[in-house]
Amino acid sequence: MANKVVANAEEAIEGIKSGMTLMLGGFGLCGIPEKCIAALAARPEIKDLTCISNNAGVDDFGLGLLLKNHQIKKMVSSYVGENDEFERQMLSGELEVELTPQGTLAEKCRAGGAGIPAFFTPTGYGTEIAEGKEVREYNGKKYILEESLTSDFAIVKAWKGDTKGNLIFKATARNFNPVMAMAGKVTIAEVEHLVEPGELDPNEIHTPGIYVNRIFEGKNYEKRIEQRTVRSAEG
Amino acid sequence: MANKVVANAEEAIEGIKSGMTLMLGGFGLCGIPEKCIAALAARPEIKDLTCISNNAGVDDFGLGLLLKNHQIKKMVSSYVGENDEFERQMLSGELEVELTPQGTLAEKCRAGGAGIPAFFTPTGYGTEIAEGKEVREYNGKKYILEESLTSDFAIVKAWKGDTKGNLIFKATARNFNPVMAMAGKVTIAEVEHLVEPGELDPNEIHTPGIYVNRIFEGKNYEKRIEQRTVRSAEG
Amino acid sequence: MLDKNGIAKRIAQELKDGWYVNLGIGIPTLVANYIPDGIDVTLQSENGLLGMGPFPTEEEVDADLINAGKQTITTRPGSVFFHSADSFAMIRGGKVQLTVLGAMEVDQNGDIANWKIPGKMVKGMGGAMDLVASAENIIVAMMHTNKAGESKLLEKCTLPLTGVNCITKVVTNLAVLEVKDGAFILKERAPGVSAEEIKNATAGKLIVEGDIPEMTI
Amino acid sequence: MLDKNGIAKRIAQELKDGWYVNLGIGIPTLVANYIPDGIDVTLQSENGLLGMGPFPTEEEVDADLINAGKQTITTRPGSVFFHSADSFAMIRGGKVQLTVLGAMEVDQNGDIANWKIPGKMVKGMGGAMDLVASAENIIVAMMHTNKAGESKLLEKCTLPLTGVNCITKVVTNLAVLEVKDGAFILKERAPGVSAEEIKNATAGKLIVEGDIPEMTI
Repeated sequence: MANKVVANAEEAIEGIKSGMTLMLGGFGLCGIPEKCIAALAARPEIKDLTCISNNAGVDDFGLGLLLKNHQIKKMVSSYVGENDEFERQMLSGELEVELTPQGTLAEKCRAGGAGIPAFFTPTGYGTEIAEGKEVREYNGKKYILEESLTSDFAIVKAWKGDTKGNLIFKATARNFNPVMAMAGKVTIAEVEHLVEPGELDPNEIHTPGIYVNRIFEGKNYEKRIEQRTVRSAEG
Repeated sequence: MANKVVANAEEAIEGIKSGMTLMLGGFGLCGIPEKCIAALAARPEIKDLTCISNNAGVDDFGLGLLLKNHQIKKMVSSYVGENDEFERQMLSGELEVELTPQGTLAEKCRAGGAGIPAFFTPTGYGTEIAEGKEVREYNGKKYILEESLTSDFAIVKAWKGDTKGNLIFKATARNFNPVMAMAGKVTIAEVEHLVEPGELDPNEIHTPGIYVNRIFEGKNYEKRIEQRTVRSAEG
Repeated sequence: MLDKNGIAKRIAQELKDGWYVNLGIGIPTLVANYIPDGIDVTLQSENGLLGMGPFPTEEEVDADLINAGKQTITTRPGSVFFHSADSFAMIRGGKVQLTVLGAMEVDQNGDIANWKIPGKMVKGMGGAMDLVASAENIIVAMMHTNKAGESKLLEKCTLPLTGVNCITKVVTNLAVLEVKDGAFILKERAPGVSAEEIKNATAGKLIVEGDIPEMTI
Repeated sequence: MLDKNGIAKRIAQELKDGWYVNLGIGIPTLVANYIPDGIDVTLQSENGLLGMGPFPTEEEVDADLINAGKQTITTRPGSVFFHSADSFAMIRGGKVQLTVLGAMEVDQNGDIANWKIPGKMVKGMGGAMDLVASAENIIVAMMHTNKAGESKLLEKCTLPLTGVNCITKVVTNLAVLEVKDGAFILKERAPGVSAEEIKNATAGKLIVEGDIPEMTI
């Protein structure tokens, strides 16, 4: 019987090769596939990667690990402000960066997964993002044509998953994960809890298993916090 | 404090006027807003409606009730095969019908709600659906440009809802309801169970309350079945 | 010659383990009854379900749980519900590995017509146009000729099209045919049916190369 | 003259009961602290949350629950989580009634620049371009002048734009201004600030008509 379950991150990333395009879920460090990223960082011979990810991690965690290894040739992101090594590589020209508005980035991934090759959006009209893009007016408002994105591998992190690849995300760790899962030629899901089919309520699943090719349960998630903001218990 | 809760279907449909465009959730008779449709049928002075709905009900239930009253001027649907009165009105020219592929219809509603005025889709290329529409090639495949849909009122039916308008649908009664909820200038939700904020798990909500303007709990849902197919208990 | 169940049985042989499959209304639906042992196939119903199960018992009937043919159904463990836009996203996105649907006409270019008879049948295309525009692997399940005895495998479709250049295989009561390079290529004969009979029942260009085997069901 | 909290307090007066509001990073975030009594406002965080609550206690901290500024937060009853495409669907769809964000420059045509200083700051636009392209009602919260004392309210933005013709109101440490018909229209003065001082600090076209009231906070 077809089996999507792999043993670990090392096995999950089999087939990822230099020069490929990867999508990686997460917003900041929240909901990133930290096990697969670590496994990629342990394979420094895989390089010249194009990484589509809203952010680029921090210097010593998440995609920052791949940047440090010079495994990334190009980043497609909306915000890359929290990573010194990133800024250094970008300003020195070692790293190519394609900044894309966050909503456009999310919609490009969803469209790529949904068989929609291009769509009109108001975002970025009149800005340098619109340069070279077709402009069209609908109901008196200006829109630009954006093309969708797909990837060789999409790598996502979920809270729970079953062996058929159905996924449930937790809170705001959902973010880009479901739309990227749609847009990978191969989609890898790492989950905190792997269960049997039938254990997840079919009404509560966020990503249908049809999008997931490989799945494994990661152990001891670090889930690092970027901005730990708290109030006093009485507050 | 802002209050979205209305007493019943009669109150919910206040403001719907002749000549307006309505979206109505449901697939066949499954997940249709049967209370609001009945309330509209009880107001036969509201007519010349354009109804965007995947199907057109049956002769004596769902949108069939509005057809019988001649309240509908135009239907935008993908499949209208189960309604004799519909066929009669269409063939006689009393009723205008715009047949739209099911996936295109769903995507047009989602796009309308998502601020995307138009998108390219492969569906219908080379058929009469593509007549007059722009064709463009991406990666060797042909696509046509489809424009999004919005409506004066979107009327949806959910299983559970809270007073902030958050909705959870049940099983395949979800269908067009969430995408139509996004695309109404005013969105009305009728639900089987209306609860207080906090009673629905924020991780399990299908339609965020931001899309819902009015909500009420309907009583004694009929939920008629079109094709009652069963197997014997031993089967 | 095959009956409808025979056509469904032959198509079921095309299924591969792990595939996601969308079965249209009519003969295609019957394919679910003949899924070979050891093959795990997940059925997609475009109204919003992956993991469709058999019809319910009288006690299990749930008005909120139907398939694209509006029939009451059940789910299998690991099933998922989603909305219509998400459903066609996975269809257009090419995630459904096999689509089986019926047709009124198919032609040698892989065009298909199955949604409209002008002035007569105006039920609509439902999800068929999306399915044929999206899938890489589409099998048409139908009778070789219509009730008037006319071939449904044509040089050029005469009815309004559902999709162009999209059909790769046709399984009828008489034969299994591939559609390729502007012709129907005869691959298998139904039990007891000769290549000559198939040729006579096919209006479009038919290629018969070598000895055509009889299908085994 | 107002401090950052004063600007936030003044903006909070613009809130209306039942509104959905997106607050950007910096001064805009502070607006949440001054929501008037009896006004029920739902905060949208574009990383995927409606119904953002205050910062968590040490015990409540959850790495999976952050806002668009990557800060740990909590939720209020009736909150909802969704993915990034759904989040920007509601933003582009115009369902968020008020967006408050910071800026490096605003000009008299309602253009705004807040994401890039060429050769210097290259952090990216995040969700700001989507927000300004979509909302009907956008308030910029910022200091009237930059650290060098130069006006941030210009005839024409000099930095790369975030959006065009989109800003309708600006609230600074000195004034409340509407942006309309190619000019800044002075509506209110900050406590103790004269119209003359505001005029001197505004590089773009400023319209001062009649007696300008001092704001009440």
